[in-house]
Amino acid sequence: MSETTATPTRTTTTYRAALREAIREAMRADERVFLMGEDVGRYGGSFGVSRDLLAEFGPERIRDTPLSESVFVGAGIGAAIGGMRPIVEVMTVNFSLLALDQIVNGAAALPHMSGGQFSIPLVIRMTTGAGRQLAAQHSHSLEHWYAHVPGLKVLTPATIEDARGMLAPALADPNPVLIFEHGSLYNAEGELPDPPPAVPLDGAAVRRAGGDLTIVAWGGSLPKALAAAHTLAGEEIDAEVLDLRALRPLDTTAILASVARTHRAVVVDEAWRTGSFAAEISARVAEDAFYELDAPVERVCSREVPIPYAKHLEDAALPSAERIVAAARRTVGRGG
Amino acid sequence: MSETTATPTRTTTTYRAALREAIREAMRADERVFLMGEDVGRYGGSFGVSRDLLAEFGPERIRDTPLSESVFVGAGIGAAIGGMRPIVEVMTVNFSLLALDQIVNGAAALPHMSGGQFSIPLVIRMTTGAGRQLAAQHSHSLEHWYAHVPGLKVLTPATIEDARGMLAPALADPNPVLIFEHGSLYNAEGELPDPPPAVPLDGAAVRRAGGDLTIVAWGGSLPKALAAAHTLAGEEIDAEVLDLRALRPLDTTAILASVARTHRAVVVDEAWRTGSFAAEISARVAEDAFYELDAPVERVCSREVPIPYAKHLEDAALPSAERIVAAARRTVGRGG
Amino acid sequence: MSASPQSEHALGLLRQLLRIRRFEEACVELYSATKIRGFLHLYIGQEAIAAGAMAALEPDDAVVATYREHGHALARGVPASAVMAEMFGRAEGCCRGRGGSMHLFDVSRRLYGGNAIVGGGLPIAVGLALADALQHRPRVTACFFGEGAVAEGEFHESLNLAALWRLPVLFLCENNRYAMGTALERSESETDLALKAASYELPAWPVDGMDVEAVEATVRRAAAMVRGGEGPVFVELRTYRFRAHSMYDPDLYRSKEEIARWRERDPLTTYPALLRERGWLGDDALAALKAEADREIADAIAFAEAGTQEPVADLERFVYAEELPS
Amino acid sequence: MSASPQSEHALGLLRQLLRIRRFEEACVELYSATKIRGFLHLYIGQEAIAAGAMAALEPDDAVVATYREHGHALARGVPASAVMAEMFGRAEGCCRGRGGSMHLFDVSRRLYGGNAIVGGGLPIAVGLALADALQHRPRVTACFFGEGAVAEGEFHESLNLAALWRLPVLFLCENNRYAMGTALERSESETDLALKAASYELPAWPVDGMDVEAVEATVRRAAAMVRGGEGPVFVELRTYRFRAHSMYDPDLYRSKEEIARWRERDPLTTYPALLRERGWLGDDALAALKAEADREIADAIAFAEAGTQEPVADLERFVYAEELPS
Ligand SMILES: Cc1ncc(C[n+]2csc(CCOP(=O)(O)OP(=O)(O)O)c2C)c(N)n1
Ligand SMILES: Cc1ncc(C[n+]2csc(CCOP(=O)(O)OP(=O)(O)O)c2C)c(N)n1
Ligand SMILES: [Mg+2]
Ligand SMILES: [Mg+2]
Repeated sequence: MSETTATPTRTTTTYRAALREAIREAMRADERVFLMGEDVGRYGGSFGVSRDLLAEFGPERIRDTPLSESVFVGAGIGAAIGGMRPIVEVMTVNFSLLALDQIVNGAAALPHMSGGQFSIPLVIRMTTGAGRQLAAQHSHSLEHWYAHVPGLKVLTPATIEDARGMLAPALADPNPVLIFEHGSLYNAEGELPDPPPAVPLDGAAVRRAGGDLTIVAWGGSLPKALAAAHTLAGEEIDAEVLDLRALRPLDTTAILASVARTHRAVVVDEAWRTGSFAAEISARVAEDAFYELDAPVERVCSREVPIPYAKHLEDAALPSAERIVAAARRTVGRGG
Repeated sequence: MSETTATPTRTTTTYRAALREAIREAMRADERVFLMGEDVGRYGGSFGVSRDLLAEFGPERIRDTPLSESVFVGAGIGAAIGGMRPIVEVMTVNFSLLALDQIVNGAAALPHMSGGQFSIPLVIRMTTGAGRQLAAQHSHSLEHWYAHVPGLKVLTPATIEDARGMLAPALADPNPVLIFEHGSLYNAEGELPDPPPAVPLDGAAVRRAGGDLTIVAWGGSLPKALAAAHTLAGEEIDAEVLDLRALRPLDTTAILASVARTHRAVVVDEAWRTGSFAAEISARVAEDAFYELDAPVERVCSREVPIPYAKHLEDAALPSAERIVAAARRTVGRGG
Repeated sequence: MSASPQSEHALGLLRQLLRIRRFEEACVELYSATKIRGFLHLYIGQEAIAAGAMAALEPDDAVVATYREHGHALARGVPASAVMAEMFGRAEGCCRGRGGSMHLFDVSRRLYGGNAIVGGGLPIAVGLALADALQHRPRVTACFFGEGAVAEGEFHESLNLAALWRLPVLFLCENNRYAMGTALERSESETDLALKAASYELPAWPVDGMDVEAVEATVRRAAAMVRGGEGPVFVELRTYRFRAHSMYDPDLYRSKEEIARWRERDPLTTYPALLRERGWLGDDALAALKAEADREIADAIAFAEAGTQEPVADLERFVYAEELPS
Repeated sequence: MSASPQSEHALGLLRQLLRIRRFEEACVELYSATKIRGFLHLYIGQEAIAAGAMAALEPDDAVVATYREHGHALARGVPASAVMAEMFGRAEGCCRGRGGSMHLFDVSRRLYGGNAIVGGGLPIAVGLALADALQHRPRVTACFFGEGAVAEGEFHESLNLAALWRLPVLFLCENNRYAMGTALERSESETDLALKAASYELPAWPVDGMDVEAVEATVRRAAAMVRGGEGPVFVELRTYRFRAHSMYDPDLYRSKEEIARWRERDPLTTYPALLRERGWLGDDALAALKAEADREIADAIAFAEAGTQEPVADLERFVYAEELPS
């Protein structure tokens, strides 16, 4: 927390610009930090995050790579071992499958396999999620696959403050950290104190306090959860909204503490329901707060279909505020 | 079910040989079936499943591939679209990460993206699991990642009968079907009726009936679950053991039916606990049998560590009959 | 104007160029009008490749393409109406609105997509060719991809396997010099792509991708070799995209002059000029062809506008096949 | 016998050959005795490569290897005791028993494993070299891999990126003609691997991997180029493994004659013979060197036998780093 006493200035910014400022700040502060990935330089980043950084830092530190997900992620691992602090951008989680071997068999496993002789201070950023009619090969939500893997850490900034603040602790972390940026958030606008506060990676955050049920969300689902809570408030259902912020390590304590107050939970996850991370949370709640729960946990996930292009079909496939509201009503016994 | 009236002959065989006979039978029956993968031919299969098949069917139909997981899996997809019935062997699930793009972005998505214009009658077989001191890069249990993906089907034969019988319906299925063979099962011995019965893919199977709790398992965990049930029987705890047989589609009905009888459940999964498939099952039970459950569901999973080489560490990392027994005791209120 | 089989054929090629260009121009407007959404990758500048290549392929050859494949679908014979309806997300679209611009399939014409994973189509093409080889069918699988894909591991694995097994794949690499904002020189240590491909021990030639007749002749020759059982062939088609990578691209990575230089070689101006020179095309005929293309695309738009929506109840249809394939 | 720097150096190479061979032979017995478990891949036949190459590298160069890396670890200077203890799964092993035979690491000697994903080490080597390039350190990253890896996409992506960015990677491809049971001819459409590698626009030469001095000289020359900032170099080391792929391999895919032919070139017989011819080695000296190797390995086994187990309570240690790296 910052110690300024005067009211801090506030600037209006976007999620995208906040991510960019975080990279800029990190690169100014530490010579070892560099950014590498497809089209991060001359193009300005496929989603515009790194625009203008090439001009400031030059092509040695803002490195455009060929289309070779496996080697540029693997090179990030090697460079981290070699003393650098790489930020690797993979355009989207869909393409990260091409680099999954390097991440799972490499980054996550090597330090342990070596008996702790070295660590891999690597940050990998990528876009995740659907909602922009990009169809089946560009709409996956697979951050929970990474959250399954011991040795990795997984962050899911949902707010502008977290977009601005999570990179610094991620870079300071000696372990491989993955940051998932939901594609629907880049244009989100908001205010940020100037200078921006430090953002500790200290677990989940209650984004709205409430006593009737807990809505657990992260990343691109947070705005939907908040919208649902707003609607529910109109029906005198007082929802608490918990933003996980990180999927690994998972802040079980915060989840259980909230459910201990509300006794009901709805988990929102844009992944397909079967094998979703929502299942993990639902299971933990039911296992560890068994005697606290007054109703079954509800999961609001994507329908089990490769996300279709047509808007009405895509909308029907994804979690929505309406579906969250309906699930919340069911947990408090007001369902249809 | 076969209609023989005379007592059928029974032959002693192994899980490995049963898999081999199934391939042999399928290849004899249908010219379109062929087997492709690394070292399936001259070497005889890295785990010996395809030994001797090259001699019978020749190199056109038992195709040794280069070390190129992505293209030979993708070629299986293309060949299936082109009218063949490929069986693709990926040596282990660890290496399948190199082909995951083809499976997830390709096999699972293309038919739907096309609006149902074609299907992909492809079978992919691979080894999964730990327990043989092969260390972190050869010991993953990732079948649940595939079970997460709409468009795929996932089979986990745990018995010799299923090893022998699941391939035929998998090949007859118009969709991509993945078959996970747990490495610890290949040498398992047992008897098989001659001729072997047809094995319908009709859901989970109760491998041991019991009234006090349900142990849900699949693949390599089934023997551990049965061993645990045996121990529990000595303590007058009567466990039902449910073998899922398939993770996708998941036979929720059978799970819920069993839990409705026993009111308690332990789920065994060799994957790491966080984000395991056990979480999915635990969540479904707690969500859909909320008022049936008398105790929290217990999960027995791998510890969250890249599987170490040393035997005592590997043993400690994996689910064991002892850990299942302890979990079962807890669910029936006899825990420590 | 004397009609001959040659001139008829040439006019057919020109017709394809015109209708693809018209289609793509319409897409720009329709994107601004938010009728088309998602990612949209235009083929403007590269039309000679799809037009020339498809003219050289047989109906039972297979085609695998990328997300920049409107031109391929049209030249392959998919009705413009079905393509446009697809981009409108309509049930009448060639994929019932589930695929969109990047995923155009038409199995009746053996067009197997429309793959939006760079390099992702190559392994599938290898497999289609393997099926033909195993079934002794003298067919070609034509696999289109951009030069950006050459850096991907899937390219390498696919060329090696196709060459090793002598499979009937025709690799058609559309080298438009950029992968998004990344110039070939910043993507490949060896920028002579035909030379690169030849290192897999397969025949590989470059051809001027702005010259529709050269494309057709080259692809015809290559396809004949492939069909004849000589194994895979690689053709590098040298071309340029006149527009940005997609509708999101600010196009900051190349100079106006470079674009202008390539525009001088626009097949939509050079090819009509050539046909005029040969005496095969006059003003009226050209105007008539353009009007025909305008009409076709206008009709396609009207068709798409009038289209219906897949019922939401059918959302999960086609995730699994409903019956056994034959 | 006249000692000279040359003869001393040669005897040093021979010493490495002997101790690696002895180590591997001991492993066979220890595997049968179930002291070593998991997969075990022997280096017997290929010793001249690790011995020669490591002699040509500097202490602060980095080494990346595969699951067939006992020889590399030993020649790099990892004590045989630490390697053997690792294979026994002991806390005293170089990876505390967590890695085993396939995953030998020793960061103090810049040995970064021991990777059991075929091709998986190459991208990491590229990254280590990138770190050196960015920090202007004149160091080499030597990346060993088998010829089987050449077919993998990761090979392609790595060679291209290293060549494109002119990174200081020394690619050392141990071509022992088989990847498990798959002969090179059934794996690569281009079997001349140096030629293949040259298509990435980097210097690439083959060398006789059974000749320890040729290996050393070639690697020295290549490393000098790499260190001098000329970008990556590829060396194909032609060799043969005398034993089966692993302890599970029935070795059915090659003929006894072929194995016998290669055994005639066993560096463990040819090199002592050469040194004799030069007058640098006599019977007694050879016997002494062998006895030294026997003793070292016997001591290593005793060390491993006497080793302890990592406490089970520490199972989850090292999954995450305990402190910030410097
Ligand atoms: C595996 C993968 N990585 C990244 C992308 C994002 N992407 C889409 S198109 C493109 C450029 C491809 O360039 P090229 O292959 O030359 O084809 P062109 O767009 O020029 O037709 C990129 C990087 C992708 N779709 N797939
Ligand atoms: C990606 C991957 N695929 C398959 C395997 C299984 N496998 C282990 S070693 C090996 C052969 C490798 O041959 P080569 O690269 O020539 O090395 P060699 O064993 O001859 O030293 C195979 C197929 C693996 N470890 N990794
Ligand atoms: Mg391009
Ligand atoms: Mg080899």
